Amino acid sequence: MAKKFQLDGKVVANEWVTASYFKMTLSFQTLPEILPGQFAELRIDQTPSVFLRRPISIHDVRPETNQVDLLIQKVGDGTAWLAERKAGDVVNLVFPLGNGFTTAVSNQKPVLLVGGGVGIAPLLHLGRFLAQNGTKVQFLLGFRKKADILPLNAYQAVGDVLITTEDGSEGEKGFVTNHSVWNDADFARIYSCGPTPMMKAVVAVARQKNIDCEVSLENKMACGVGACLCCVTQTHEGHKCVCTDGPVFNSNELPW
Amino acid sequence: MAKKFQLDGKVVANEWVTASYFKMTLSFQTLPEILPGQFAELRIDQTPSVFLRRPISIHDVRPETNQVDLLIQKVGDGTAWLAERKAGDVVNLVFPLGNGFTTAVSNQKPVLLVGGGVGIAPLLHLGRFLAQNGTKVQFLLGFRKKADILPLNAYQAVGDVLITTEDGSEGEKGFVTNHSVWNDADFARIYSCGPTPMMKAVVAVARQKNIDCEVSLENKMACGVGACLCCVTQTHEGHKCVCTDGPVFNSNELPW
Amino acid sequence: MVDLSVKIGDLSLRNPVMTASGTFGYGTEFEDFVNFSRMGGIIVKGTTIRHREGNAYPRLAEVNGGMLNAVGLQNKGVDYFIEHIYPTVKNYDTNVIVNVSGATLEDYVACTEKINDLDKIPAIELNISCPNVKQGGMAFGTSCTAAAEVVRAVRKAYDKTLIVKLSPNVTDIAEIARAVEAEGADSVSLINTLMGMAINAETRKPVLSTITGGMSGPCVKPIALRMVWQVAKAVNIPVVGLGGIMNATDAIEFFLAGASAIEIGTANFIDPSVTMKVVDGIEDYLRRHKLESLNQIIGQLEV
Amino acid sequence: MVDLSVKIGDLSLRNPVMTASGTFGYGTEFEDFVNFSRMGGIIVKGTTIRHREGNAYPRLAEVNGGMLNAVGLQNKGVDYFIEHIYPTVKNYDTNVIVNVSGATLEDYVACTEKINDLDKIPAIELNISCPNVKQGGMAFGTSCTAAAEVVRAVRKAYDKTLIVKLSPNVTDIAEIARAVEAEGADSVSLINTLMGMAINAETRKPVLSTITGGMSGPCVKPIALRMVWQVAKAVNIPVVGLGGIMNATDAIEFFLAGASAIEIGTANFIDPSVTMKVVDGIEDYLRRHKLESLNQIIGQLEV
Repeated sequence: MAKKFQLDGKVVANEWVTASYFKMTLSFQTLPEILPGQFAELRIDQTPSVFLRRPISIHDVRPETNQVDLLIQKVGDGTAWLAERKAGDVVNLVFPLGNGFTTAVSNQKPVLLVGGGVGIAPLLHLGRFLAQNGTKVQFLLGFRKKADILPLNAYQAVGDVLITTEDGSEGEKGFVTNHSVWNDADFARIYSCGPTPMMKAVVAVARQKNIDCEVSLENKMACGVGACLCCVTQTHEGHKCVCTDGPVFNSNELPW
Repeated sequence: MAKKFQLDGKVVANEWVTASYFKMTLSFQTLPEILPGQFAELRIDQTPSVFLRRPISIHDVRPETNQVDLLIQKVGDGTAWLAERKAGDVVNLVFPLGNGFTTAVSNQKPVLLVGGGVGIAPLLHLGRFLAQNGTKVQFLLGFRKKADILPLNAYQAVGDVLITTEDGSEGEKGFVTNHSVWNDADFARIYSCGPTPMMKAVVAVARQKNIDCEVSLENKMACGVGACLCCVTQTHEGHKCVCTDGPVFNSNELPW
Repeated sequence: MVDLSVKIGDLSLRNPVMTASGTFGYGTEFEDFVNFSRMGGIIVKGTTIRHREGNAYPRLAEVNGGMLNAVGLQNKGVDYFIEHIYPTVKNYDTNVIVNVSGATLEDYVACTEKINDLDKIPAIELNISCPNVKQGGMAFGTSCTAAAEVVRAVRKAYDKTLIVKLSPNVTDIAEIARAVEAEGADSVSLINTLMGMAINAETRKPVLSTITGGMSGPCVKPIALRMVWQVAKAVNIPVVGLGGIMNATDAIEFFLAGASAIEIGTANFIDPSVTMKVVDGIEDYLRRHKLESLNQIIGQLEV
Repeated sequence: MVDLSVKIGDLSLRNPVMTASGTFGYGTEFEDFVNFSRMGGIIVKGTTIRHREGNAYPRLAEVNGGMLNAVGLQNKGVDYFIEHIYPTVKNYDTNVIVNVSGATLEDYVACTEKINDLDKIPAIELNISCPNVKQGGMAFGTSCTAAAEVVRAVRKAYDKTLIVKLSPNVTDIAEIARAVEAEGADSVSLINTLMGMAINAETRKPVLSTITGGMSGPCVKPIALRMVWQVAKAVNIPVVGLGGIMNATDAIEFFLAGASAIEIGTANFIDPSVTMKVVDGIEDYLRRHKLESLNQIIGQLEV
């Protein structure tokens, strides 16, 4: 496994992109190599209600400037503290953590990256990586309604972006698994990150169509390095740590 | 006892006056009457190591603008948080608390207000109050060295200011009780606030010269309203609460 | 209209929010901040048969998420209470409950008998769990036999609602609860403070004059919740929950775990009007969850 | 030059800083963050005679100043440890101590016997205090008789340093400590986690799959300090202190209370290199106080 670091990141920018999502750009003195799908554990200070670090997936990486983007949903006091950081502030990270997605993939067919909610975050880094290696990337991103749609330009620069909204206010109506792209689906692999019910539905479709599928899980986590055994998920081989055996699992490993 | 309030104060200004003391000015929608020697319990937020409010004496009061000044020494995480407040921030206060100094005093003789360290804070409000009522006020303020001397203009506007420094770098050399003002001391009353050893020395001198003497104590405090009984001091009548029976005690009440 | 009323034995509370003994004085200390007629009850200071000076200063240590206290039952004795405090508190528009503490069986009984004669005191909370004095009752509260013995004696001397306050410094709190229930306690309240210690590394001295003290505040909430859960399953009498309740959400957690009412203690020091906010918050919660009565959530943890 | 070395029975530690079982994996998980050769020891995961899957997810609840866990001794069993883990950890330049857990006396003994054969494991920590599994040993750790029984059996099976990890969920931890000392334990370590509970008020469900779990973190430090103080006065064997140690100041407090060494647990989750900082900080403290040896502060609380 790649070496892990505990590093202070300096906030370069931190801006709201929707009512509840913000994008934080951090710069580092030196940046370790980060694989698509890996994450960081962020230290939260000055917040009596928060004790543990918060696992946040890596949204985008710019090795040339030693910068990392995090796309974060404000859900509680920990992410609220992160949202309040201003340019020049310092945030402490332990990273890169986790296995990451399988990036070795046939270029004969496109890949489909299916995301929902904050789960779209790691798909940008993954898509960029795959596209740079010559793979055709399609994103399929699900939102509740038009107003919830996150900024897509970075995704569009990497590949096709297909959208579903539950109310049909943008893109196709329904859940991601209702999208017409599935009609004659023929992908080298499907990658998915988002709410568990969404990923389970994606896995069901992938299985039906016999397409290899990887999902990235998000469990409550303490150490982030496989020591505390708190973040386990049930697999065909027993409990595995989402932080180190995952967060990415092949759907075949899971009793889904 | 006067009615107590729990009020949000808006920070108007907050500035360092020495390396470890800062002056915070708070403004309120309405300001209750505050007697000299009373204090406030300040809520400390966003500081995991701080649970309790911090008792801070009232340094100065401007009823015409509903403003209060607090002169605070940074000693730990609670006061560090207060030091970081900026204009526009809000601090929650429970106040006015405590009995305050006895302000009924003969105008035939001057009074001596003896302070050391952060204990000089309440003496400004007291001195101003007494001076406005026609009493001649003399301040005797002790510091370790010249660099520690707090801004004195406000005190000088109220009465004479005598200084001692332990190293003689300003004013008379030694402790407050070494000052020459004691040689032919003849005061209507002595008021003192500062480190306990200083106040005990002042009480000893006052007793010797048969001058009435009040001291303001500072004990670790939880509720501030006489309920928890944590901040007690030993008196001739048993344990008394510094927060409500005090913080001001006549030296005759204390087994000093 | 949401019904917040609960019954603890014969004691009717308009709402389940009371204040914990030793954190709210005799109520008067907080009258500028709360409306007594919106409170379920006030449990006044630990009262003993004789005047007690309490422990020496320092009595307070701040700890992560709470505090230690070592007050040691300072109070002027039950006769002083009857003569000087009762005439005021009997007029409060809320239940005034006296916390009865003692060092011996005889002291507990003697103090209880005097309180029994006070018309406007509808209940006592029997403190068999004070960790801060050599004979503060914790010895009674940490053994089933001793707890049963003191409750049996006090029960004989007391006609009204008898709540027994339990110590968390035990291996099996449910066992103690069953023992006091068997002797006729109408209710148990828990938890009293956990015995803790604070040290000043620089001076190499204990922070408290008594070396150890009683820990309270949000840091103890998980332990309190667990014990309320265990006790509520073990007994048939109502449970009064306390330990680190800072807001309405905390209070709801205690109700779900099985508490019929709650006491707010240390939180009064941080926000002197916290009781009012907790009452409002409980009402909001019930309304938001489309419930008509507090009773619909008591012990309703879905497991 | 400050002397940080301590002895726990026959076990020599270069410094008093060890990591607590279940919080540091097998060490490898933290090798990017620490230097093993600057640590007193690593106490590896709770190991049982057979493979254990542990409890269902969720196993974690965040609480004020700490966390609850309900891992339930997940491990692959002692044979897996010997075959797959031991070949790596035996080369670490620090003491590797195995935490031995069990459900029955026979399991404890069988597991211990296997560890006894491992040359490079100089000590075991006998876990009679896991609150998270039905038979996780806490039953052994909450009664003097049962604790004595298991220690007696394990002592016969084990030649090297035997540290017994005590449960704080008891009325009198000193009594348990004395009982295990009498059976030949070389040391006691305390405290294991306190049994707590967390509830989600909105869903009305417990946060943990097991309803209750073990509390750790700075919120338990005052209780841990108090218990170390009580136990250190009660026994003549060295005490290993743990419970909420986040920094060197906390560690110093435990030494003053009577601990000869300490374990750092939950703090590893917040700062994976915290052990290095604590070692540095202890050294700084001793130097600043003009002391030559750690032994000069152990148990030296001025009371």
